[in-house]
Amino acid sequence: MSILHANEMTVSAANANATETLTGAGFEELKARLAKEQRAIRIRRFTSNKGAVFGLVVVLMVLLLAILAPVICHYDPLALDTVNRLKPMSLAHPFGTDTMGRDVFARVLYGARISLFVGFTVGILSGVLGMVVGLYASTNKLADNILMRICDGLKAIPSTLLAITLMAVLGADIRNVIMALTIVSVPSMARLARGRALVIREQTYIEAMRCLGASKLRIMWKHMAPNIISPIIVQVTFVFASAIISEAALSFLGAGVPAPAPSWGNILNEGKSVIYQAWWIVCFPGAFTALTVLGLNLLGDGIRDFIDPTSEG
Amino acid sequence: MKKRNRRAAAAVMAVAALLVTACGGGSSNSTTAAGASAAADTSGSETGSSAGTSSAAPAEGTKCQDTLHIAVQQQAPSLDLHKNSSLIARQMMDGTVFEKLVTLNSQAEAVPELAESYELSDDARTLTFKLRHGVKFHDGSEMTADDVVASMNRWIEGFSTASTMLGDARFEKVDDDTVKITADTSLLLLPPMIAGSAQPAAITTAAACKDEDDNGFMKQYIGTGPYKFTEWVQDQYVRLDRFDDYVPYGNKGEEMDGWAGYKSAPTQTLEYDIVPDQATASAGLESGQYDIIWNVSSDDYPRLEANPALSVASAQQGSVALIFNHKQGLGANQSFRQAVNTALNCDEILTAAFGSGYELGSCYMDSGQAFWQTDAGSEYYNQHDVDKAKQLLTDAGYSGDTFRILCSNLGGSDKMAVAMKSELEAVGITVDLNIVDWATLTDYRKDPSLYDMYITTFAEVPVPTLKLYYGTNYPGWSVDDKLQSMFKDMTEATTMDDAKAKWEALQGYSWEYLPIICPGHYLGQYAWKKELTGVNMYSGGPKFWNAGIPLA
Amino acid sequence: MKRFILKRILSMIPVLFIVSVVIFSLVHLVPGDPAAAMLGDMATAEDIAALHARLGLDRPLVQQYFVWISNIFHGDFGDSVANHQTVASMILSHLEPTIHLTILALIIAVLIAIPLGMIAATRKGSVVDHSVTVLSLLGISLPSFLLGLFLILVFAVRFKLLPSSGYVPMRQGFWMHLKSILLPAIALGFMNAAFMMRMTRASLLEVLGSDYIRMAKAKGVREMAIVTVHAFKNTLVTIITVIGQSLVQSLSGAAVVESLFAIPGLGQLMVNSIGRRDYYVIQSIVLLIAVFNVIVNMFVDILYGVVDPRVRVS
Amino acid sequence: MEAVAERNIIDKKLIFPDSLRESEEGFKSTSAEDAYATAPQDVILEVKDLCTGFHTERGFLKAIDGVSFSVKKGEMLGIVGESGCGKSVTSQSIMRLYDERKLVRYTGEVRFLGQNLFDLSEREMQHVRGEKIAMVFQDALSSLNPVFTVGHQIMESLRIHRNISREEAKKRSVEMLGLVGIPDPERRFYQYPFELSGGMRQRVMIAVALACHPRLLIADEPTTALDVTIQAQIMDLIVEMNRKFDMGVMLITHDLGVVAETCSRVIVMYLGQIVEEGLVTDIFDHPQHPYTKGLMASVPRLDSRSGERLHQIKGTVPLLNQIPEGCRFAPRCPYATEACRRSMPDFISTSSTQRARCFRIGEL
Repeated sequence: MSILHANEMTVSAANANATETLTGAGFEELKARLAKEQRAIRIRRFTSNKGAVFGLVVVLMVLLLAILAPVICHYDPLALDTVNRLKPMSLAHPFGTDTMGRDVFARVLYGARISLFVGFTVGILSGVLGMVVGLYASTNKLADNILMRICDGLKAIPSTLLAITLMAVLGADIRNVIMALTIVSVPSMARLARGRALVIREQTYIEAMRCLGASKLRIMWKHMAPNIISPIIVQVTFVFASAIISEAALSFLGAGVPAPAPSWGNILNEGKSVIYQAWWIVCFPGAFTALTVLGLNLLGDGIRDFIDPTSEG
Repeated sequence: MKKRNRRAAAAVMAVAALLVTACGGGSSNSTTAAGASAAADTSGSETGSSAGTSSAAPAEGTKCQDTLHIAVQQQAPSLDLHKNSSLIARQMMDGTVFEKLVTLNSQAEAVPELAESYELSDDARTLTFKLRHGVKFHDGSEMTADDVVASMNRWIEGFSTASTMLGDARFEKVDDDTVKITADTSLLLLPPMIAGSAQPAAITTAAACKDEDDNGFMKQYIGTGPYKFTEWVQDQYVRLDRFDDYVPYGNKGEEMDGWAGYKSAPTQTLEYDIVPDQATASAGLESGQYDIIWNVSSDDYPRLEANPALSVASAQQGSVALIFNHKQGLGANQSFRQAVNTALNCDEILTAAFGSGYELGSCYMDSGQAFWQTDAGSEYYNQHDVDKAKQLLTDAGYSGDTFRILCSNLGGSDKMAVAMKSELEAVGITVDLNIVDWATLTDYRKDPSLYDMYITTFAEVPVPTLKLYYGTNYPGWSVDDKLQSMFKDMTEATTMDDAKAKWEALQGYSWEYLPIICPGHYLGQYAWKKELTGVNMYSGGPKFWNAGIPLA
Repeated sequence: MKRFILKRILSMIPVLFIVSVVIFSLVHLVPGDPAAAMLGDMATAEDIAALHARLGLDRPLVQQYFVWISNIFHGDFGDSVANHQTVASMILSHLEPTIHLTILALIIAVLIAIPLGMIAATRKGSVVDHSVTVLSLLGISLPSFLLGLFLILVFAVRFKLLPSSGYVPMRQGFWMHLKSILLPAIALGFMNAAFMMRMTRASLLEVLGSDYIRMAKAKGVREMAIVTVHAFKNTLVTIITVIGQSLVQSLSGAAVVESLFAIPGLGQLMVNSIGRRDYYVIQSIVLLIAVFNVIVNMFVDILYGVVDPRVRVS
Repeated sequence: MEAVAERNIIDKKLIFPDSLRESEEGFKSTSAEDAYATAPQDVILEVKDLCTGFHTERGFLKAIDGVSFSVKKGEMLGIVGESGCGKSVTSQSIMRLYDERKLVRYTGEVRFLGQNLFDLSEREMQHVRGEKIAMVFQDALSSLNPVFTVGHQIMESLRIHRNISREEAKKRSVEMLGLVGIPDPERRFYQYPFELSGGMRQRVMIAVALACHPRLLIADEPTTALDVTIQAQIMDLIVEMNRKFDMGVMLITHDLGVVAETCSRVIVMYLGQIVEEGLVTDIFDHPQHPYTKGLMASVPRLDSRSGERLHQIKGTVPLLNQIPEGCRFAPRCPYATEACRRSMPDFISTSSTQRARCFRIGEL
């Protein structure tokens, strides 16, 4: 902007009869107005997308619930009270009690911390890694063969065994569950990204960038990445949901957080065996998972529109 | 032989009955046998239980539904009863396909089945069996003394408790219909062991004993029972069909006494379908697909009981054992062990795992073994006295290091561990839980440096000598001169009353020394269609020799 | 094309090599001893030692690996620790249920997802579109055992239309077979359908915005033909990727549904084998899945070429 | 002072740029006079007060506001104007290509052969599109379906509108390919769009559009994406088709040179309105509306001295939501007076064939 501006000044001075050009101040004012307007459009575009706003509200609400858990609910999620186990919803226990008499409402709130943490980290990690692998695989042939074959191999390893062995070697820790789930989710993400990237690479604007002498890296990240973001976001929300559920299965194995600590997944697990008598134990964590996934997905769509204005998606 | 072990690695687990492939639409595990555990580690035989035999068998000749669909939760590693102690294998095969020289009556006494009679020498060093004649094997051959000797000796070699007790003593043939065994220790308690231990002494043909596969398991299952083995489709079902020329014993029409008596086998085929998920099994029962289901969870029990079309039953299944590691660490200190014992609330622990499906009782032997009942040492049982526990902790010089509990994720052990953790933390012991899967537990408990206590369950045993944890090299290592000598006196007893007296002394001292803490015993709960009659609920689960659904 | 297939088959060799090394070390890193798991606690030391010798577990790890690999080349996948069955026969007996279940689940998923996805895309922003989005999100976040249980309660217990569980092999009657795997297939298919729906909608929307769709409309092509012919063929690339992916995912994801509906498939075999530390079975199943992955992805790439000429050229 | 100086610059350059007059050797097209002489009498397309409004984030905006014109049989009408003045919107409104459910609302009339296209149902409109009115676009690569062969896309038009067998359609398609000047049409039939060159693709698109010999061809910047030599060939093709099928052509372009060469009448659009209309000679010899003058003046001339600054129309086209009061060109018009800024001028005809929308036509 500044170069143009300077040049403009000199020219108009020399050529008095040049047609009227924007003076320095006017230009500045126009640039500001356009930038403000562009931002207003984007925000209006985001807020007008009711779904995205709803998604944002839901995700924020769940995050708040998780953070403010101690304030909202005075029950200790680990306190046993076997006398009144499997009690239905009541004022004392808004979500009822589980097989050990612990308050399900407290466990769901505290459980949100682990579940969201695992869900987000696995989702985002596998999203980024998947995109990196997908992009590199789509750009050069050799990388394509090696990376894709590794992915095929990785996908065959059951994540149970992976989690257990990571646990055996590195000790029981939530990080191992995240590592195991990420390793298992990256291959499918990478394959999706590669599929999209192959299509995008054929587009004329990518060739145009190549003509402009843009480096491969720049093309990949500045031009191809935003265009393959749309399916990636859909897949991330998918990985987020399955991570929450799988985390439970692994932590039930002791691979992740030890049993007494609550997470949506292992509440679901415990509820499963008493589903006929105490359906509420399964209901609430399931509902929270569904709600979070719904919110995250709508938010994802909103963000994608925010980033990629052309997408109708 | 030990493959290099991973002691150095941190706590670890895999899954036994649970599935958890997480990639993609993975979801939580499928079964938590909240009810009775069917862990492979159930030893000891079953003795009488209060429930006794249930409704009378269908009258002779009434036409019954030809196939009984029985939904069981787990699949046995093998059906060779000599070589594995899994409860499910016994429930299917013991008394149904294989019969034994002696079996248990309702008083848990060993009564003749394939033997005509048996007698113990005065010095209790020799046991002689007179065999029945004309008993047919499933392959058509007739039972001979050679078959019995081969079977009994294969049983001894495969069953560690028997082989340690009998040393090199083996069965030998006296004549065509008598066999005997002579040992340098009292054989007083051998008959109940033959009748009801976790690896029952099934009688099969000598040829079958030799015909083993590469893993040392019998290839064919040839017994003398009312049903013969037809087919086992891995992970799907085990099918047994009626053996038409079965030679019954006992008198027809009379109700069975425990496991002994006339077996009419009214149903043509018994099909044990393997249904891993308990919720599916009960749904299958209600939808009529299955006639009987196993392992009803105690929370589900009242609902099925209320269903008019079904009838339910429960029987002693086994007892819980919290086994200290006496070799090193916190568990080695007796007053620390007593402090832990004082702090625990057995009701809460058992409710956490079994809901209402349990019975309290200070005696290590459950209520099914009336003869061995004693309340010796009961003053130490189920105290949950926080102050006294704290006092004992200071006596033990406890300085706050973590008390590590190892348990499997099977049969509610992890739930018990969680309950114990909060109770022990209440008295100031820092507790660390280490949940592993079954295969890992059996591996890890062999290393004293990894845990201070582990949780497991034992099936009913007819005699206290079958309590494994009294063995010095059994994981837990209760090496204590007084304890060992009292145990030895009991095994040496030559009369039942003498054995009972020694057992009472041992039980009393056990509550002080605390080789284990036995919080109580849990029940096996079952449900079946109302029309089904003649189910033998004597012990260790239903038996269907006289059971059938009479067709209208 | 032949060259392409040959190249892919050859590329399978390194993959299988990597996978075999990884899974072999994984399996032997996990403590727990097959003999103890098999013989139980009462087994005598001799029996355990005999079983270990038989399984070759007493030899050093590296030697065990090469013995296993060389056996595979001779077609011997080793013996299962469980009853006297070779690994090959065990896997073969468990293969049919899983394959049938996976294929039926895929068919159900495609039949639900593709039409709904297309309708949602063509009526973007309408009520149909929102309900399809919510439905697909529910599908993603609903654990398959909950859905499975719900199906059992409704169709087996309440209306007694379908068996609640158990597997009837094909040879015992096609309809009985189909009825026995219908419910599990729906439970398994629904999760994949949810994902496919979203992907179809997203890619169809993108295609509908392009110039050749406007040209087709200017040519007088009917609305329906524009979506089902012109637009659909261009979204096929994404749809094929998604189908390939859910095919692989449901193979390993089937284990949960299999144990819920008591279907003796590969998933259950894998779980039980992990429980029993049945090394050879675990290793062989993982290799099988790896081979399956490579083949499915090969077909996906071939189909890319068939559908999109530009990819075929490159 | 500023405004006066600026005005006489335009006067000086008013004489008609010679370079446009004689036809360059590549062009065989008729000159403006011939087109006029043979102008047919009957009108095939009559547009009256067409308004097209879009529901956008900034509310309901009218892209074109009261456009009226007509196209006679065999006539080539040029529509010129800066990008964003509504040329393309007009053409796509005639074809009703926009999504009428949520995006757009039309008012006014578009009579084709006497029939108002807005009264037709979507199904009936589909019979009109492609058969009676055809359309070609700027970039053939993105306008041809990448996954179908070229031949298939031509056959599709034929099979939709003519119930003929596949073989017949294939024969006709190959014929059509030959007609539009594609060498070796048999082989090209089976090729995909990305395998052809830019010019070749444009010819294919024309073949697709003209497969059913439509009565009217709307060409929306058909040559913009091509280089000059190919551009000339394509324009030749269109003119040839125009004469051969006696087809009306609406040529939408911002290239005055092309209009001068091929069109008989010209419409100049600015900000969604027609500001001037007339024969090509009228427009090029004596443009009336200041905007048209500005356009003419900004065409670079062969004889202009090097180094001389190109003529510019000051300011930029305002956004649709900031349309000024009165004459829309007022803010950029050197001759704008108070009256111009207050009210919208009507059309004033300066001859039987030329009219413009400006208060001060006589005085300039």
